[in-house]
Amino acid sequence: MHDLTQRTRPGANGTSGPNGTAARRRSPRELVPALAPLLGLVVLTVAFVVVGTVSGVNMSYSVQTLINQSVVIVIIATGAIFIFAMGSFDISLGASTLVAAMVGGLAYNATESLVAMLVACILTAVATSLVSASLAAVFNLPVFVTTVAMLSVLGAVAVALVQTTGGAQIKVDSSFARQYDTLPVKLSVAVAFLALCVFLFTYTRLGRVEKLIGGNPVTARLTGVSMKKTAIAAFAIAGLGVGLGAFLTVLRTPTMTTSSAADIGMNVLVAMVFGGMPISGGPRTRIYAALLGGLSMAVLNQTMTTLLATSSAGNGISQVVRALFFLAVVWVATSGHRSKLLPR
Amino acid sequence: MKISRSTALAATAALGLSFGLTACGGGSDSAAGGGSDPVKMCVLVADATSSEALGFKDYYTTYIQENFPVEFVYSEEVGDADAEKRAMESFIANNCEAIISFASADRPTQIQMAEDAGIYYAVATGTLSDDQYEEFKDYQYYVGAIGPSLGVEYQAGYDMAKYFVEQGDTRFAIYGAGVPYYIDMHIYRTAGMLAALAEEPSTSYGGATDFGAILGKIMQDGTVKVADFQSDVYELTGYHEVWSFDDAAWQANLAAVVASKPDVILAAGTGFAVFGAAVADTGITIGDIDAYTDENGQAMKEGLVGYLAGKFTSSIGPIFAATYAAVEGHPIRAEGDTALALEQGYWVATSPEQFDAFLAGDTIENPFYGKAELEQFANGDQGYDTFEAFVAAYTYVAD
Amino acid sequence: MGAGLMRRATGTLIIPVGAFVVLTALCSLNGVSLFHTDDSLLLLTRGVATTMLTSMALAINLNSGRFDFSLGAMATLSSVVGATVAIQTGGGFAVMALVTIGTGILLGVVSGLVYVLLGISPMVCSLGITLLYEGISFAITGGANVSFLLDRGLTSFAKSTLAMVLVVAVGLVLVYTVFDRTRFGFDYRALITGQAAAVASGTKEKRNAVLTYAVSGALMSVVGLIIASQMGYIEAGKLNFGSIGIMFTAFLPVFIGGYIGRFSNDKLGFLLGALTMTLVGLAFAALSLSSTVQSITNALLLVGFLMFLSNEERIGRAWRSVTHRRGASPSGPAAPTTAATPNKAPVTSGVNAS
Amino acid sequence: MTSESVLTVTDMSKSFGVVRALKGVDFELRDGEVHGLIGENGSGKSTLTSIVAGQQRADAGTVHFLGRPWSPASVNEALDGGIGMIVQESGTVPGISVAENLFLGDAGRFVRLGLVDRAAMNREAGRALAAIGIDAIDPRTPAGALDFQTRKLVELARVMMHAPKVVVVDETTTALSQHGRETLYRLVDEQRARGSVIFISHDLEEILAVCDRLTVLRDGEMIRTFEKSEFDEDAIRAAMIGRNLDGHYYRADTTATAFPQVLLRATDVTVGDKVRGVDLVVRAGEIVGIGGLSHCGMHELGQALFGAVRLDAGNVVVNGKRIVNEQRAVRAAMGYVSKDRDTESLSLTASISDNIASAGLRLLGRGRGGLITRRAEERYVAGPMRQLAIKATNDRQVVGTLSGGNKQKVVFGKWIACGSEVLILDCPTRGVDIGVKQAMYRLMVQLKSEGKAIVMVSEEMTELMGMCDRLLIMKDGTVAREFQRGPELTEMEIIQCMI
Repeated sequence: MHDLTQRTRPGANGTSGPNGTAARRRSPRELVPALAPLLGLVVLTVAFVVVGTVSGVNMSYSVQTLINQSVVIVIIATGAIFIFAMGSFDISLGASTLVAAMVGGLAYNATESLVAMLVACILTAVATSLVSASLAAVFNLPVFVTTVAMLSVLGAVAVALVQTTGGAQIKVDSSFARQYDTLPVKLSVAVAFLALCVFLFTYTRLGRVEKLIGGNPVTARLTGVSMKKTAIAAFAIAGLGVGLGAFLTVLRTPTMTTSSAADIGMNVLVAMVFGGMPISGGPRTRIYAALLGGLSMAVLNQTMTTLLATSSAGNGISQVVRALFFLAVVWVATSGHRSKLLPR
Repeated sequence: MKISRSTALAATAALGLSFGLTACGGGSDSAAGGGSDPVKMCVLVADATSSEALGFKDYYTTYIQENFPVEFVYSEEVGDADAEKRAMESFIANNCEAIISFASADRPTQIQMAEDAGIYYAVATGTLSDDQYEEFKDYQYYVGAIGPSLGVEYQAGYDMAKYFVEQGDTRFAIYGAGVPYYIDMHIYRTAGMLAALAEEPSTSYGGATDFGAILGKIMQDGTVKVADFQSDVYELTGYHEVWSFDDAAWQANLAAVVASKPDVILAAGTGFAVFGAAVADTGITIGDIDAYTDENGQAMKEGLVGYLAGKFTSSIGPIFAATYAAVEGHPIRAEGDTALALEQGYWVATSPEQFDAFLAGDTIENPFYGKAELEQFANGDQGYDTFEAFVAAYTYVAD
Repeated sequence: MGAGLMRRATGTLIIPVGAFVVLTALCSLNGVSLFHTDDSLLLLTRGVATTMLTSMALAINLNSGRFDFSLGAMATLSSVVGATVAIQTGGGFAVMALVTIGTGILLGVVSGLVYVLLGISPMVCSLGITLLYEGISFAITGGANVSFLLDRGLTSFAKSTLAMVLVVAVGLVLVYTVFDRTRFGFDYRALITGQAAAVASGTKEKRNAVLTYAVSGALMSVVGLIIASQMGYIEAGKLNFGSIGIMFTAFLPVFIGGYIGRFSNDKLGFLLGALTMTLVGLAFAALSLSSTVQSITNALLLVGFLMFLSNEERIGRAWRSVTHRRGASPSGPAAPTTAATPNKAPVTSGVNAS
Repeated sequence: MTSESVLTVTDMSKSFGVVRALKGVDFELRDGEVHGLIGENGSGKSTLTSIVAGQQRADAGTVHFLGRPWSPASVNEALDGGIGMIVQESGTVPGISVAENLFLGDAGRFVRLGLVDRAAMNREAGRALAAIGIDAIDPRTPAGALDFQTRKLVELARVMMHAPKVVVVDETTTALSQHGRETLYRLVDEQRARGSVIFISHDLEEILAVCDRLTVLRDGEMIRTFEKSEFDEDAIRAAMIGRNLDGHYYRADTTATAFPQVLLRATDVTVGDKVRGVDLVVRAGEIVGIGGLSHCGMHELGQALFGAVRLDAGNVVVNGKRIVNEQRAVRAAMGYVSKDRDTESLSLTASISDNIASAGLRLLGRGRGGLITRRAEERYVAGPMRQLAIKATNDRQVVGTLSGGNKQKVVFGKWIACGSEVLILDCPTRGVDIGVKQAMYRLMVQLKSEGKAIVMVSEEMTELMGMCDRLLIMKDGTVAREFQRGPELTEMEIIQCMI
């Protein structure tokens, strides 16, 4: 995160430092890893434009598609950074998105109110998130395993929710959904939430404390940081992200089945890492990682679809390329922080 | 391992370069294909792995692509409405000229997206509900749907159960396949099976004896409960459905179904794939609704499968013809310039001979719906009535 | 010594025996039998075999703080290669088994090399590897199932109780030998809790890690082999992390294994953990619980057991204060890394670290 | 015999990134001598010895051992060749047995038919332990179940069983009790007959007592080698820090002083059986020392005062607030410096700025609605960085790259910046060189004069005597005796009541 903020205001640094040396230029060795995710996105975007132009892709539609496909992931992943920054690992994000979206859908069907749907999505997601947080905090459980358990519970809840309708799906009136499934709505939700997250993470105590916990939980505790309060705040924000993501999901796909949103959970993870977020959290956490990574993934997916969809193994090959690109970006991004010992 | 800036940059550059090269390769490929540009048809699939789906894909990508100036682009397996939408978006961005859909999570959205984008759209299997049809029949780019309606699905399940009842079997197990995931066609087929058994006076499922009530109960429960089956004549020895293949409980339940020694396992889909390995050498017969494939034929020869209702591979020929005609500027429209809504049933085989006959009548090299049959609709020479008759002529249903 | 032995035996057996007793009681209350079919023994042994091997594959890397998402993808890809070769050469089960296991080892080595050479976080690495292997499986098969339902030669393996018992026995002995009795195993165990010290004394950490991944790949290939043989086909079309499900079934056995390992040997623990979970699965089937109820029950069991593990000291203290007041209670939560329970520490720390 | 050199280091250089740890160092070790290496943290002692002992490689320069060129690839290779090292931080692996630790990385020698013969290994381990006179340890015990000191002895055995020609002892004694030290000194003494010892220590007195010669390093350069006859504390100190230390190292005054206001009041503090019913009152401007043997409960008392462990009985009140956890403690303007600096007081991967600001984030946001700007943070951090003279390129430097002394300054800076009034310092000068030590002591005096209260837990008796107004000696979880500051206080008297 610092790497990025420093990069974007090189002029301001010289003057703001208290003792002249405080804001020296970074050496290329540090800079390249820090910028690897951004470079990745640039390279991918160039490839996307080249491939798209050569193959005669409808570019304006394609760009809209990019936003459509990445906005939910970006929102959820940005919120989730608050969890991952502390060194916690939440694997149940996809499942809670589904449950929140379903409750939102049911709420809309009961009230026919957009606001009720939004509120229902957010409340459900935040509540779900807080259940994980309190299980972890009160009973000292590792968050990862708690959320593994939550994953199955939420899956079961989704089935139960579908059953309440006595049918295969939870369905929201699609003409209503279409009315709000627009770029301005998506972008304003995304911008508002991202701005909130960047603000909280960069300019308030919460972000600092989270990085401290991620860096060394014992030190954080002995510096008077309340693990429980921080964890609950982090999960609440992540929940808010999931709620907003769920809200946009209902608008985008008003027909929800138990297998909806299935791949969101893992895609969120890949997006974050792709964007340069260290999975163990800590001081090197970057709040922009989700945005970079989410866009990179969407651009890559689009490009690969254009290139490979006609061959029968195309989807497999495109995933192989995605995997290789992912590993390459992560490799370059972490190249500055390697020790003699293998990382764990 | 030390990483200098130059290595890092070289790596990035190499990746970028490889992309550029692939891009060029891809570009020249499509430009060089054939004299005139082929029609780009995109296919949306919810199931990419079953033998039925593979047969369909084979028919399109080998036979049809050989004989018509078209190029098929397949989506990856789309599991839910969002994945469908993503695939649709990619198709539209990549200038598909028509979309043939095998995915049903959210058909209204698909139709709407295609209409907005000005791309022809057709439903290859299944049909729209009456309400949906009313809503979309006037859409300019909605070609229509040809396939089994839910009524046909119900009938398929019913006919299968009825067949075994008439054979004198009394001990049944049911494989509901996607019932817990509320896959409509599986629920209707399963309800059809139970409804057939419930025609015997002492038999009921959850107190219900008519199809509608049985369907309602399955919808309510999201599963089939063995304990709710009451009968003096028949026995429902077990029930199985899809949840997780890695699960010890799933395996145990599968084994329990086999061990309950039914005469027949009535499967709402992919019955042989799931039970095939388990029922070998047990004397249990599988009644399956699947596809005409070599493997199923082999299973029938070995007596593992006693009844097979299946779509034949080229049954998706007519919908292609209609879509292709539309792209070529000669849409086939029903009365009042409305979209097509035609039903297709299943071919049913109860003996290896029958099976072979069906299989032989519809091969990839020489399909039932071949070039000659389909071509007559491509240039707008034939009207709706001929086409309807053409689809309706498909009456291989067992007698 | 006698009392020590008793304590060890109790600690080792309390979970499987307890589970057996409770499940049997539950079943008989509902008028069903836990082993209610002729196939029960086969199911039990097969379930134990796959669960135990998966747990071991997960645990051997998790012990070193390396979480691996790619277990399922390795199982799928190795069995896809094995089955494809066997079908095309007509070589039968022997060829399938050999090629599958060989491929599994190779995949493990590749995973290990990618991790060691790139030097990135193992969990992140395994995300990439999962995508890679899934993609390759798909590319090989075009997304279709690899099916050999009617090939009795290939499907009979998983139908033989004896074969399953052998898999369990050989797997257990091999893993025990490799990790507890060989030079590799000694280095491996030193690296778990003393990475820096072991490396400083010349232990080849990278080689050790690659070999560990190779063993993990081998174990998962056997799991893939069993599942393929039992189903008669392999689902090769799973993309986008569709293959990670198998990992979740191994969580509870891994934790149970770690717990039992404190009283005897963690490898034995994985066996007993797998046994426990397979019994639970049989009971689910016998009681015909719906999948919803099953997943919730499994989740509760996992959370419950972890609550016990994480609060053992607190529970123990409370228990002692109830029974007899005088007891040298260990210090509270303030001493975070005294490593008084070395066998427990690595297992939980691995997941904590995640 | 004694003048023959066994090990010669010529013009050795080594860099870590931009830091030049060794700059053309020459060093000679003679047969039969115990050679002390002394210098501030970061002076290059450990770097030099770790290269000689195979832990890392030099960038330039040559080493000759017994007349032949010497460049071992690993610790084990060095050990086999005749040079063994006992390291500063714990070199044992907790998860495996004592025997396995003794043969760490060397299990291969017990392999029969591909399997490791565990029984033989245990037998051999038992022999090795007995050889250095410790037979109370079962080789099958997991090393993690042993206390720190016993683990050190295991390490000692691991080196000694190879009968090395040269033994390197790197600041090992700080971790050892009296008994452990005696074992070590005995072994060092015996080693003279077999070869030589390189003895690294911060403790000048110790080094003067143990060594035959000593070499001073500073900033990666060899400053001077002192023969036994030239041993002179002041000269050595001056060589170490490159200037003469001015007179008062500790506090100058010899009388106990304090303001009347009570800042901390602890009553009947009980933590399991580690701390049993301790009462303590600390006033403003008072330094209270707590000393004793390592397991007397003093560290736990320090944690208890800060709310870091749950009290089984009693309570701690600071500034009228009852301390039940760390958050309350920090809110009550308390600060805590742990004895395990790297693992408990710092976030090593974070920057200096992040670390120092971490305790004062509420202050930083005060008056701005919680908004923390980089500018405010820089201003906040600049104060302690200047005051403590933290050596770093800028406040963005990652703490893990700092020397031990600078790290400790960062920890102090964290608590000073947020205005802590009551400081609990657990071994605040552990692993810190003389220069930094002196800075810490001066800071403590300054804080005292500002009316802050300090509780200093320490294992170093001289430092407690030098700094404290009152000194509490703990034994078995209780306060054995309390001493007042005064010129008549002697170390003998205090040590008497510890044992």
